[in-house]
Amino acid sequence: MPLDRAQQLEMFRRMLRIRLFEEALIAHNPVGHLSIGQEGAIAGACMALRDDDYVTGTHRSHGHPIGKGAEIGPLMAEIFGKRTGICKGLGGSMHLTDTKLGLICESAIVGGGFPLATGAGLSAQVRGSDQVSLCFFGDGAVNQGTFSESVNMGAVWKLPVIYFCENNGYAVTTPVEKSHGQPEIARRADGYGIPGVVVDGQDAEAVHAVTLEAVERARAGEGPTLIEAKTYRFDEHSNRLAIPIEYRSKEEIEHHRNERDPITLYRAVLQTRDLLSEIEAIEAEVRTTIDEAVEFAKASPEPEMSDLWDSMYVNPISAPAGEGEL
Amino acid sequence: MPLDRAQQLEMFRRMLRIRLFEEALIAHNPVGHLSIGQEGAIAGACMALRDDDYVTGTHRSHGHPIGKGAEIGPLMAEIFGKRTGICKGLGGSMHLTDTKLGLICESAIVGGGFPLATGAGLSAQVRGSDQVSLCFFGDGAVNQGTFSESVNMGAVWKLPVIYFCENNGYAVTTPVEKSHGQPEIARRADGYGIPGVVVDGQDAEAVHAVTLEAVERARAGEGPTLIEAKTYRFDEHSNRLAIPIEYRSKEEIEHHRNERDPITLYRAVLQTRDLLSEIEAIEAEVRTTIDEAVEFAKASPEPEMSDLWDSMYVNPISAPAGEGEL
Amino acid sequence: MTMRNATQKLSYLQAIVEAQREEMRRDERVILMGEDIAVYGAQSLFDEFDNKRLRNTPISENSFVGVGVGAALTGLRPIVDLTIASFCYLASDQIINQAAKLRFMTGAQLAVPLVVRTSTFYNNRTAAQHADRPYPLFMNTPGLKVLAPSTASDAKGLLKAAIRDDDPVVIFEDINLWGKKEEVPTDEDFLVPIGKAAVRREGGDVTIVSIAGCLPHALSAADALAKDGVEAEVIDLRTIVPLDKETILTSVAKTGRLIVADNSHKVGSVASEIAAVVSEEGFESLKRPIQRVAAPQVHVPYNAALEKRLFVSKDRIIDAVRAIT
Amino acid sequence: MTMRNATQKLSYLQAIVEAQREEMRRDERVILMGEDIAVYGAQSLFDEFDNKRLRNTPISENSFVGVGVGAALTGLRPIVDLTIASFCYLASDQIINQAAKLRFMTGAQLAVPLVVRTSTFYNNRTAAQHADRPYPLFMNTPGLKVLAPSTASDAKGLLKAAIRDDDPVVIFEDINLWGKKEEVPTDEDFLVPIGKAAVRREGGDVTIVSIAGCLPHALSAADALAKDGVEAEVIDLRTIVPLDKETILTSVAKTGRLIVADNSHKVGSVASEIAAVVSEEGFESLKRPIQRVAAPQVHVPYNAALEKRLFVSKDRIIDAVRAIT
Ligand SMILES: Cc1ncc(C[n+]2csc(CCOP(=O)(O)OP(=O)(O)O)c2C)c(N)n1
Ligand SMILES: Cc1ncc(C[n+]2csc(CCOP(=O)(O)OP(=O)(O)O)c2C)c(N)n1
Ligand SMILES: [Mg+2]
Ligand SMILES: [Mg+2]
Repeated sequence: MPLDRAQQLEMFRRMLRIRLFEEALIAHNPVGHLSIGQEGAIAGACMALRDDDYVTGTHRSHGHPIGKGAEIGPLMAEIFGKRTGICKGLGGSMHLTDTKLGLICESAIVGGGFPLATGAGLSAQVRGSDQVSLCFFGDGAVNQGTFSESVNMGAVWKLPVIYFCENNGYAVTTPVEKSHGQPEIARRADGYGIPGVVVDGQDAEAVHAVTLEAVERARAGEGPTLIEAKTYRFDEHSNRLAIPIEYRSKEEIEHHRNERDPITLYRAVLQTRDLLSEIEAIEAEVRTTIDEAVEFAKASPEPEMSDLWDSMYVNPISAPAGEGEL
Repeated sequence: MPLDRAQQLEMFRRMLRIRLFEEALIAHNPVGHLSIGQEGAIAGACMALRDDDYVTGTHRSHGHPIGKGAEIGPLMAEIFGKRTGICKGLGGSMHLTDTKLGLICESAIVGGGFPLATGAGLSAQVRGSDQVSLCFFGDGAVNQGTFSESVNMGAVWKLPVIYFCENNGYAVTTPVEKSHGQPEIARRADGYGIPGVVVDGQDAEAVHAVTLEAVERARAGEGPTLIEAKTYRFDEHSNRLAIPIEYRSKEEIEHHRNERDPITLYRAVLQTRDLLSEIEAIEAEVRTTIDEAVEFAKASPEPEMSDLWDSMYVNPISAPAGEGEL
Repeated sequence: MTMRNATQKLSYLQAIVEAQREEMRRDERVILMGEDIAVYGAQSLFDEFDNKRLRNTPISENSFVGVGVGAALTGLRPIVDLTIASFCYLASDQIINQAAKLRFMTGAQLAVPLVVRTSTFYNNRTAAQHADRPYPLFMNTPGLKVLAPSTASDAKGLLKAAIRDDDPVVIFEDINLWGKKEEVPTDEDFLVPIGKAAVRREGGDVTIVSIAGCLPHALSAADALAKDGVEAEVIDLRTIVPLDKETILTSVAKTGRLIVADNSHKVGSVASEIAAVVSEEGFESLKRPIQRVAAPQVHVPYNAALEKRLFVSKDRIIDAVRAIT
Repeated sequence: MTMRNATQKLSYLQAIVEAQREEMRRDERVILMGEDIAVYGAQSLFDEFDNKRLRNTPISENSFVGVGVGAALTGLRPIVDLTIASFCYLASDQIINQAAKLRFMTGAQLAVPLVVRTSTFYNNRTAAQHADRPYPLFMNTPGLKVLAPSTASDAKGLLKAAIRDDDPVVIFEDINLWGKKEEVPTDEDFLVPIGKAAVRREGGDVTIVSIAGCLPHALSAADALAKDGVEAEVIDLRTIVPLDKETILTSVAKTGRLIVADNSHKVGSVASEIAAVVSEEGFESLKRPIQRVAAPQVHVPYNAALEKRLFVSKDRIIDAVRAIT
């Protein structure tokens, strides 16, 4: 089922929210691994999901909750380390998890999300729900043992899981060709007997279409799909990490920024569909949303020592005398 | 290069040594995971190696050193837990490692050998030696993350490693079809861009031929090969573990024992080559070797507490006062 | 309906199976996952529950524990059997980095009602790669609860409590106790509280804190010592995290002497932690040096006679007591 | 040719790079493996050594550590960089089940001359999955040596000693010390002995044993205390396994009071082990309770202000000393 106009605009909105969220961070709080350049892959995948479907993500976490439709204020406040943050300021930039929208974990341990997403799929299957679980991961994460182990388990048990690779070509400074014996990630799917699909990650609608197909397979009980979305990260791996070597050329980066920006590309598509005024309204709206989120974050209080103790256990074990006060 | 007559007889000798070694254990010291039924795969693979090539193995360890040509007495003494054992009675049934023949580890941690064999291959490459490294593993071990991680590293770096699967169809009670999303193990090779080959593991010469080809590729710097030898374990997973369920049929077991015994099959082949009298001489010789090994093992002394301390570090840290005496 | 005080003679291993059976009956969110689970005691569960809730897993420890975590986050209450304790190292990433941390990292948006079971296989001729007793492995990580039952009743009651607990729990079962039988309560709501040690024998002269399979040795040492007029108080630790400091400190306040019996290697053991707590918080009552009776810093050999000498025995406990009384 | 006593001003991180450079020059069996090693300080090594000996690995921690073990078994002397200490859990299987056990299990047929480097990334706003200080993780496993240098000279000399050692060594580097500069010996054979603690300041009133990044705090606490007439002896542990009991016990024999400063979580910490040793072997000289100054049992939060409060500080050490003097 292709996207209707409202959904197309919603997808554009989410892409733009990711972009402006990240740009606000660069301006106000230079922390984290940014998703600029990868918005089409993220929003395209998320638009194929229901609100109650599960998502796991990575250290590059900001895009995933935004793509899934989460409220922006608590995400921004989290990155500012505030108590009103979605994780009370305890999780921070690598862990923006909004469980109201089925986001159960952004794992900063590369490869950590594979088992968790697979387990969410198992849970849906055992409970007889028709939820699916979508696992975002990077090209580098494919080399963690958990990829192979978890995809295989998903396949054996025909779990409703979509393994979705944001292949941006690099893991920190390491290109796919230098770390993968065989660089086509989708091709690994065959080893587990599941379909592997490649899609242009800068084409949000194409991503949406292949993800939707995978979601339908999963809901129908036919098991997992491995999707490889070819995308690109416009900025440095993390804006906190000094990278002392040139591992990709300026030309390559400029090419992607100029020719392969998923937002520019999708904006042009929507324009050909006569949606310019709607787009412009969204652009104004998103700018406001982000500005308000920054204000909200700045004005919010810091978490307290007791929040740490209270967040440890469901039935809190009380702080030993003195330690609560550190 | 096909095997000459002397090599054919040597291969038969090693197969028979494995068989009679295991049978002696059943008679004298019922401990361990036996390789009966898998002798063709093991000896066929090992005959393609030089003495200075490396081998890693598994909990089902007895066959590998015998296949590589190790002296029998110290192996037997090891299983009897004696100080004259190849590992001084400290390693035991799951760890028969004879380093004189390049055996560097039999890992009772399933999947533990993949990185070690890959590291031995890396070592050969860095040192500019033309040694290769052969990694024995079971069908069940393929599902450990280390398989995927290590095979990929071997592939990226074009290391001289042969990943050799003794696919006996089961991991304890779990059949391959119930634990592998895609049951053809050799097919996983494609995910790492290396060749995957299937061979009849009950046909020792066929195993030797495919292994030799892989060894030649490896020595030529062309990287790893994944070999899947289809074989069968005639006995229970371990003769110490009570198996409360019937997970494979008596008919299946009988079929393999009667029709697919690698020793019977190879004996018949060699007979057609007019080697009956040589075979009979080997049979007598191997029986004597095993009997003598049992005598040697029985007559050998037990290890001592100081052996434990002395085997910990290259520069032994001395036992704290009192503890050496426990 | 079972009677409140009814009991049934069960071995430690049977008690573990019964705990799982009762909790699986009671709560359909409870599932059991692991390798060849029928081989490790659960075969009778297959008569009652199907493959949906009893999952034989591929050999993928880190991932199937993580699958348990993912399922726990999303509405199930998984029991994951890591069978042999040295396999814990393969899954320590998912246990420490995910199970223990996820609730905290999400600002308490999530709970992880997961149980990880694992057995210590020492004194079983399995050699160094299978014989670990890594009780301290998860002790340094906040967010987990860690148990080590020593009797059939506790094995049942603690496992049931763990399954009902909303936080992740790791439970070490001791195969040296598998065969020990006793009368075990049949009440479906029989739970042993997490975090409470048990005083198994009272005495005023010395405190012996015992972990897991050390208990029988501690009790027979105490009996032997009593013949010589030394009355030992034997505390069965039962829960490693959170530590029941109160029971230990109360006893040491009375006896002034502490022995800790622990089959882990001595360095960095649970015994070390207990010694540290008492040397901090119970120092004023201590009359003599603390004694840890534990395995020395050598690996477990295959040779059975040598293996046995590494572990805690009645005689080693008696010697330790003698040294400070 | 370098002079015997020549020095060079280096930061802790530079000293680590120099140690590797010198040992790679000296011994062609030494190789360095890890993820994006240029990013973690080694970029200048690429000017001198090629891709054969400098290996950027795929993201496969358990396997690339195991590849290091396999290479160590067969003639190389690999240095494996596990970058951030919470990745140790992913590789603990190969470190514990293989590196630490292989020599023993083969009856000493083999040696494992492997160095595993890893950094503790606390106080860096990386939150719970990146900020662990798991010093005790490998302490319970015999067969390993475990180091934690606190100065640039020790970072160099201990790493060089580790590379030359024939047994597997794990070394925890502390990013809070990366920038600290000092004069470091340039002698290519400058080694700091494994297993020896350093007395950084002498004093007769209280012993402060400090681990890794706690040292600057311990020294400034000692300075502040001295103004009040309390003379602290500050011991920099440097080696976690094997523990230098002698230096610690000798100091406690003099002072009768012990503080251990450790940025791990308190429960099951290296501080616990030291407290246990002293409560066993140094009990008679102890005048007051031992005090562990460590991180409490909560995870590391992202919020920087709260994060900082978890760790050892000058003030927390002073408070602990005041409590027992
Ligand atoms: C287990 C683990 N190993 C290493 C790292 C360090 N690290 C953080 S991000 C990253 C690269 C990940 O690459 P990829 O999966 O392609 O994701 P991307 O950053 O490109 O989005 C690495 C190595 C980590 N966080 N976790
Ligand atoms: C890490 C680990 N997990 C589980 C086990 C328990 N175990 C021992 S052998 C075995 C099955 C291995 O199957 P396979 O690899 O096919 O080898 P086979 O026994 O058939 O030779 C299992 C699960 C183990 N030893 N190590
Ligand atoms: Mg990437
Ligand atoms: Mg098998």
